[in-house]
Amino acid sequence: MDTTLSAQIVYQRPQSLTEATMHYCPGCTHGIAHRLIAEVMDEMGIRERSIGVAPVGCSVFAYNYFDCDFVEAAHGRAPAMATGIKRLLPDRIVFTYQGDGDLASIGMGEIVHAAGRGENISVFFINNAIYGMTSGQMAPTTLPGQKTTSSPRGRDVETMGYPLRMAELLANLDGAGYVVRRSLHDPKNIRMAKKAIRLAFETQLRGLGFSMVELLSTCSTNWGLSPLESLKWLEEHMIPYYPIGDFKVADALKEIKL
Amino acid sequence: MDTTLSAQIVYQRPQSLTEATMHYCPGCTHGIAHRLIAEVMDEMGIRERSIGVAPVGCSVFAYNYFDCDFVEAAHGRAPAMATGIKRLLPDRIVFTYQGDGDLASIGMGEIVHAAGRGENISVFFINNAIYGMTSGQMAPTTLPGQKTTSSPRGRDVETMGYPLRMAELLANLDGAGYVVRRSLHDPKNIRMAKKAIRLAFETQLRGLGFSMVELLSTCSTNWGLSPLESLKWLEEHMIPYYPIGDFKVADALKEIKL
Amino acid sequence: MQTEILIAGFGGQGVLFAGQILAYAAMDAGREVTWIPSYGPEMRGGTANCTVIISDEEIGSPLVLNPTAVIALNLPSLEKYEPMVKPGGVLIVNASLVNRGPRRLDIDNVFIPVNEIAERLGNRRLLNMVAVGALLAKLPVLTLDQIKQALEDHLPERHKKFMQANLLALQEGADFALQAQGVKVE
Amino acid sequence: MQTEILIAGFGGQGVLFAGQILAYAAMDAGREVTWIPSYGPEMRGGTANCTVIISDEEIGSPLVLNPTAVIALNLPSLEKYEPMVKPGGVLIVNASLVNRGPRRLDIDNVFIPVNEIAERLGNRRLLNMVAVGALLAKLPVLTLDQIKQALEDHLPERHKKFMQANLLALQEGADFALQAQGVKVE
Amino acid sequence: MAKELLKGNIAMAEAAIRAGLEGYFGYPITPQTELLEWMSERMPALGRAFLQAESEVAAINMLYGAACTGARVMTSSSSPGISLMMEGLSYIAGTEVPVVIIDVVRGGPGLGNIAPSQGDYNQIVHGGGHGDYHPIVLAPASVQEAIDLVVLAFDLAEKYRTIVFVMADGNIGQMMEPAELPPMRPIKSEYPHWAVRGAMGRERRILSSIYIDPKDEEVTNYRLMQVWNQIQANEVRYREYFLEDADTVVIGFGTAGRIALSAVRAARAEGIKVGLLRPITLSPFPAPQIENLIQRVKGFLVVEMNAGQMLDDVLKVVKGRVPVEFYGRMGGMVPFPDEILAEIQRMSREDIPLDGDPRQRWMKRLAPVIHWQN
Amino acid sequence: MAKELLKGNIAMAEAAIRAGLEGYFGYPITPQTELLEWMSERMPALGRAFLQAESEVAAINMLYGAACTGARVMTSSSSPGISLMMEGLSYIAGTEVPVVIIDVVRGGPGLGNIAPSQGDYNQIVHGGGHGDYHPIVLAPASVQEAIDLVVLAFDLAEKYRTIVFVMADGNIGQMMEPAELPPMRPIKSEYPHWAVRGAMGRERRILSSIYIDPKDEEVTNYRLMQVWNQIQANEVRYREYFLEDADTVVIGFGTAGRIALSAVRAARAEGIKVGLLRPITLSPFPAPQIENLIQRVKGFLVVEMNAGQMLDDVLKVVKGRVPVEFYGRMGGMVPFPDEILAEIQRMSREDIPLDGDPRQRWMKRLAPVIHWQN
Amino acid sequence: MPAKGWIEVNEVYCKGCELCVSECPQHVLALDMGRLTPKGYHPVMLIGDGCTGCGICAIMCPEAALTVYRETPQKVSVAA
Amino acid sequence: MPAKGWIEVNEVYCKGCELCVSECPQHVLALDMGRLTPKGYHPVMLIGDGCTGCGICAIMCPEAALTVYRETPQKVSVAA
Ligand SMILES: Cc1ncc(C[n+]2csc(CCOP(=O)(O)OP(=O)(O)O)c2C)c(N)n1
Ligand SMILES: Cc1ncc(C[n+]2csc(CCOP(=O)(O)OP(=O)(O)O)c2C)c(N)n1
Ligand code: SF4
Ligand code: SF4
Ligand code: SF4
Ligand code: SF4
Ligand code: SF4
Ligand code: SF4
Ligand SMILES: [Mg+2]
Ligand SMILES: [Mg+2]
Repeated sequence: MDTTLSAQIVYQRPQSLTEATMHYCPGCTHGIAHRLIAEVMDEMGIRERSIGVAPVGCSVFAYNYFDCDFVEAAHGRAPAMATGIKRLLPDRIVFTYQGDGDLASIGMGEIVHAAGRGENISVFFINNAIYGMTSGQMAPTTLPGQKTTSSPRGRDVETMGYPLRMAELLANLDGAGYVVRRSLHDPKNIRMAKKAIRLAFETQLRGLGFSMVELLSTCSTNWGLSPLESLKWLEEHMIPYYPIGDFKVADALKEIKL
Repeated sequence: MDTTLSAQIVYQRPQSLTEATMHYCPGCTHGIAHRLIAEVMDEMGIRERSIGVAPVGCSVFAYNYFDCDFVEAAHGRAPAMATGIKRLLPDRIVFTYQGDGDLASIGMGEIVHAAGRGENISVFFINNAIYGMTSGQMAPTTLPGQKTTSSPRGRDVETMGYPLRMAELLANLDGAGYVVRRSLHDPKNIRMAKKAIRLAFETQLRGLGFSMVELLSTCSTNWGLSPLESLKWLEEHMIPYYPIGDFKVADALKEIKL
Repeated sequence: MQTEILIAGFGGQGVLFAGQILAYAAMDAGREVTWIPSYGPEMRGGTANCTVIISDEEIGSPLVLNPTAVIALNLPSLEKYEPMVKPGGVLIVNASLVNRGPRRLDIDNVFIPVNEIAERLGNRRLLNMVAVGALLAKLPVLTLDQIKQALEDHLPERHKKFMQANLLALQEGADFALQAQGVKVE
Repeated sequence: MQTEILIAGFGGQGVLFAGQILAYAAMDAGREVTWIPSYGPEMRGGTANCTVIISDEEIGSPLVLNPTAVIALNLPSLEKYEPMVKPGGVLIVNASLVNRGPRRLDIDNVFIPVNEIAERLGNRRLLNMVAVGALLAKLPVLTLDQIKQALEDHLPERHKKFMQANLLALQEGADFALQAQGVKVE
Repeated sequence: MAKELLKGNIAMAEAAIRAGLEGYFGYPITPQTELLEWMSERMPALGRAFLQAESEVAAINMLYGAACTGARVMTSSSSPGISLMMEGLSYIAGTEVPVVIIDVVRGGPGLGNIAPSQGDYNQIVHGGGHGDYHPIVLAPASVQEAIDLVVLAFDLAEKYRTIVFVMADGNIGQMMEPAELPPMRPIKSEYPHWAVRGAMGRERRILSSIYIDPKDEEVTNYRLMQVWNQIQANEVRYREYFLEDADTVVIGFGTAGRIALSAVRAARAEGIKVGLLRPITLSPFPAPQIENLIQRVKGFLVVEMNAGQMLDDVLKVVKGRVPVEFYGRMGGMVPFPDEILAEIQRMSREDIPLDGDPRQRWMKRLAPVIHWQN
Repeated sequence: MAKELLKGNIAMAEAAIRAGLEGYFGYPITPQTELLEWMSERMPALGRAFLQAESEVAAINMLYGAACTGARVMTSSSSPGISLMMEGLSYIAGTEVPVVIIDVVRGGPGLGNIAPSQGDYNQIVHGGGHGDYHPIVLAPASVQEAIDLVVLAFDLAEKYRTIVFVMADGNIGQMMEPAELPPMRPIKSEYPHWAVRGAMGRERRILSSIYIDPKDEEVTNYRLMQVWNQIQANEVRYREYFLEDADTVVIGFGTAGRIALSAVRAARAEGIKVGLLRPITLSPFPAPQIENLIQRVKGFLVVEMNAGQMLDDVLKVVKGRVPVEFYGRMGGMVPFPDEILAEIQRMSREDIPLDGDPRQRWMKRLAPVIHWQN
Repeated sequence: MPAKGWIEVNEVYCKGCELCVSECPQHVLALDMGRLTPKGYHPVMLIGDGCTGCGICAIMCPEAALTVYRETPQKVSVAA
Repeated sequence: MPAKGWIEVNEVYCKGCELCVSECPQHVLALDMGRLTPKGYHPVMLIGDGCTGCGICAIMCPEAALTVYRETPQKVSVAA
């Protein structure tokens, strides 16, 4: 026996991503979220039986980037559309990918009811505290005082309301099987996010009800920061308001070791 | 000095009710809720500056029964309509009166956002675990196993979802100033309900944000019980699932003694 | 030949079911038939009525302005529909809830205290069948036997125990109507 | 007389602002003017273009098939709009991002490395003004002075500090265009 | 199968089930609620998907998702609920997936009332969602026809990948009539080539209404128009009564049409040469049939339970060549045969002008009927 | 006031503010978002109500509530957002409260794209919500006109207690042009007799769209029709170009109308006697003006950025008396003047048939333009 | 001596639901089976002495159909 | 001996966002200012030795533009 050196691939582009270049701005962490979902789909071997539901928001073209069947929902209605699919095809893996305007503003009714029904779907919720696609208006998750194009003097909670913590809100509902918040601002958190995505899919596979991973994400373009500054801003401003954590984990999930 | 006996009125029909007979079924506790709100309006002397928003549901004609200005909303949208009014007339007392189908099903988006915004309105939420007006379909608050005309074998939580506890859900939101649950099934609870209604209006008067009183209520017609049996059913079945309690009370309210 | 029957009263008086039983009987008798409710504007505490049309050819309008016969189970219904009855038609009135006499000379009026009769038979809910019995005595578009058969075939299972009482009610209604003297017009 | 100018490039190259400055200058000069962006289908990572029409009478269509002049700040824009330029018109091309020569004989082609010139002036963002300078040298619909005035009046406050640099960029662009030899058509 | 006495709403529900319905999503609203209630009983029992959605907005989007799987799916509602579906409808049209929708129309606008009406004609036939698209709209006039049209609706929806509406009014939904249900068809076993069901052993598929490049959207619009042309050429349906020798023709659909039938019969009994054209497809509209009649009739009477929404479509065909009169009741009012008979009699007596606006003339005649005080 | 270079969306927002707007409720959507953004800056600064609603459904219902107070209120959106407002619109119509809505139309159906379009014509002019009602619809063709029409919209809305739409397309919203804003009007100090503002020292008031007795709903419908008659009689607005001696008349509104103007000028330069009728009110439609032209023109060319939605209204007026041609681009495509010029030239050369369907003829001509492959 | 009270039933409103009946601590209420209100209901009535004027019936009444009276001792200053 | 590794940058994807650059524990990444990708970005590149193939850059990359390799000692059974 002898020892030689041989090249081993430590990381490569996941199979579940298509070859398309994404249209996101440089450094936009939507891309990281996509990558992680695709990696998990690869690892679980579920690409061929997954059906994604794209939102209206910057990730409106998500369907171009995942190599699985996809549909494109109306703004905010992805959970309803996913419900329709899942009810007809209960053994497929159905997931939505939604922004904070989509999920927490216009789509509030649909997401709360999907969670309340314990709909067996997985939701990936990209919270970037702003409306990316329409150029930076206030989202329900915009932080107090944060300036946006529709809160030009900063979000005034007295007139514009308080930021909504969706993970906490939905975790309250009996139908929720797995509801957590993660962040995409550094390698450690990204690794945790990936595990959460995995667990969300596992929740669905096991029929344990509604699963959601809220992912804190950047929008350098509309925050007016560089991609690197954006990661910092996320860490310093968003995490205090939106703590990373597990808000609901069905008992049957607790034994899963990843 | 001598002592004589003289007749004193212990109770009389509140001024803030009109002379119209209500269209509710005999024994329907919608009537009690109306009465209590009217009594509080009398006591606080706010009838002339109150504006009510009626829902779509059995209480659709609420506007006929209160002697104050009223508008009639689309199904579920009373909080939005109330918001529009309150924003234009911030010094008026604006309240909605909504059923569980109206508030917790179709109107979920509007109520969560009104609460999240801390909209300075008062919401009276009549939870009778059923759609009264349309003859007894399942509501989001229908109990597990409860038979309705759209859950003829009883509500199966696996496919039809879990009942929603709206007071608990909304109390979570930073914009909520006063969120409680009361019941209308006996004199003691009715007295407590009245106090809560008072506090809801006080919350609004003081600009402390969104207030909601969830009132457990009967629907003998669609429950298929007599009015008296209905009170019992409410007590025995609804209260265990929907506990009476204060879920959010702004600090500034705590000192108010009624 | 087309016969139109309008039945009206308070919700809870069994107005709709009375009409349905006529419709079932007519269908079983091989006639064309439509039953249509006024699914009342006020679902609570309101009035209810339905129209049954029995015909030998394809039925056009399921509603008519001047029905052949009217059953009025309360005063508002009487006030509203009495003037509508087709001349020569039949008017059955619930005398238990109406404290006045008939107003039309050109129709066959039966004022019958259906509440009392039903309560005498032991169940206030039978009042609709009493009225139907009275109607058919005056308007022989269907036989009592056809109605009885329809009841047997279509009475909901949980009400089958009232079968006998229903038949009795029909008969009482018919008997009353046949014995009733021409009521004096006010 | 109507002059149509189309400016196209990547988002971030200052395409829209370049057009606006032309529009402001035209308005201040008392001309009729419209500025219209293609508010791109893809708001992220996409291309941007705008059309400015300067005219002496009420302007009809704010879009034209064959503009008098085109500024193409990248290769896709060149490929797309080069064939559109009205015969006898002007084509300004960002040679920094285009590695080919002109293809049309019937128009006035200026291939100018606006990125390099702007970077030389110390700020890549000036590239649009370099291009505008080049354009006006070839298409004297407005004077450089009018543009300068418009910049002074309409440059956002926070950008006023770049005023001088902008003027320089305009001038450099114009100078380059005037000195440029007829470029050889491929 | 023997005839049963069936309520319209329930008959339509059961017809859909027997046509192989795989999924139903809806929200209660009078006067169509029994339809949903029937589904809630039957669909789960058959192991098929039933869901009471949280709203009509959710229902139409669930339907949209379900339709993307290629399954036979349906929703139902009534006027205000249908209004809430407009965005979803436009998406479904833009994605070219087949759905069936039953609208049991009630009085409006607004909350209005729950009485029967035909006030949704425009919103379904001409307007509604944004953008250019044309649903097929079927209008039954009896319980039996409602059954038959619901079955047809699914076949048409799938054939043309389009939205098919069954537009009934409150009367059709609430009425009981003897009718025969179709036999139970098996659930489909093969799904169309575009269906999104998971990319098992094949290329992935995308269903979307996005055509971000207007050029592509234009081609899509053109394709929709082409399909619509085919539908117009192939799918017009209507019923004729007494048309052979009629010199006056009543045009009315649904309940208004069948009420008109009573009036026409009564008029015929008086010797008036009147017939009835009852459009069954409101969209595509039986324009060719009306065109043919123009050659040989003296005039048309359009009868509706609205302020003359179909009237405009009739006028567009007639082009002023023969007189057209209108009679409508609005806001949940249903005309009695006597009223229409009176109109027919009047037309047989009077000379109806070719020009002028039939709607204005009708408003004058209606004013005393409704005790209008200005 | 001097002219400024103004973007359409911002100009419309500021015009509304200066017209005395007291409350704005809206939700972002391209291509109208700048309008909302402008409001978010200006309204709070002026102490007036601005709220970014959670959705268009919420926005229209907030607007509904706000309108009930008798205040000047407005929302704005673009096609899919407008579709979501249909239920609310019908309620507002049924309650007879005045509102102004700006629709900056984009390509559809469905999510489509954000390019300029006129595909909402039907949904706003003819369809949309349930029940019978007619909003006023104004279609600006320039930034200045957009400003003027927004101001007018409020006055009309209040005069007739009706919905007034300003239907712009993406171009109008996004374009910058020199324009003059009106002076700032003061906020109104008196509120109408029906306004719900608290029953201080007076009888209570109720605002509702419910008329549970169809008889009452019918009277309400009749009243709405009466008001609509007045609007039709008084409020038609349009612009004419070169009509004096024109034998061919182009009809187009908004951006399509102004593009047509370029084509008409070019054709005039070639000596072709062509003119332009640009409807400014799409509803009420300038039918009398078209009627007048029929006497003296050889034919019409209808130009739209849709598949011929206004075309149907033109055909209804023309009644086959003179030939009508159609040229439309769909799904966000905008015609160039050259295309319309070619149509005008063709019409001046060829004999256009009186019968047949202009839409079918157009589809044939369009097929090669869009590289249609069947 | 317990307080003495009585009630008045407004028969326009009473629907005979019996909510008041069941909660009256003195058991002095019952439906009047011999009468029908204009809406067709049997109205409630006092069936005996012992009403204390406690008002509980009114608290239960969904129709605000009841007025409750109580005799109260009042100090009357006898005029000089 | 630290593991030896290297990366490959797919320039079709790389947008020069520098997220990888900032997180590389070995500081061996930088943008190549001399080159532009077809989309007009400066792509990232290895600027020195020391890459361990740890893969952190790939974890950060929003474009999945990176492939990471590591040289690993492998037992090779020498053929008899
Ligand atoms: C009905 C409707 N309303 C509004 C829009 C416009 N719109 C598109 S995306 C968007 C918000 C997107 O924000 P978010 O969901 O946070 O996603 P992000 O772009 O930030 O990832 C809005 C308002 C629309 N397309 N449809
Ligand atoms: C958009 C719309 N959808 C549905 C309806 C029908 N509808 C009227 S009331 C109601 C439910 C009422 O239930 P709830 O709110 O619980 O009030 P309750 O009658 O029980 O007091 C429904 C579904 C409607 N009017 N509008
Ligand atoms: S706008 Fe913001 S959210 Fe959208 S792609 Fe750019 S950075 Fe990402
Ligand atoms: S149906 Fe139920 S909720 Fe409605 S009035 Fe009757 S008892 Fe009350
Ligand atoms: S006041 Fe008290 S004691 Fe008297 S009847 Fe009412 S509940 Fe009974
Ligand atoms: S509670 Fe009121 S309505 Fe009911 S019986 Fe007593 S008095 Fe009558
Ligand atoms: S693999 Fe590790 S060491 Fe190598 S470049 Fe990437 S982050 Fe740096
Ligand atoms: S993170 Fe990815 S896209 Fe960004 S610079 Fe590195 S390789 Fe390029
Ligand atoms: Mg966002
Ligand atoms: Mg309820």
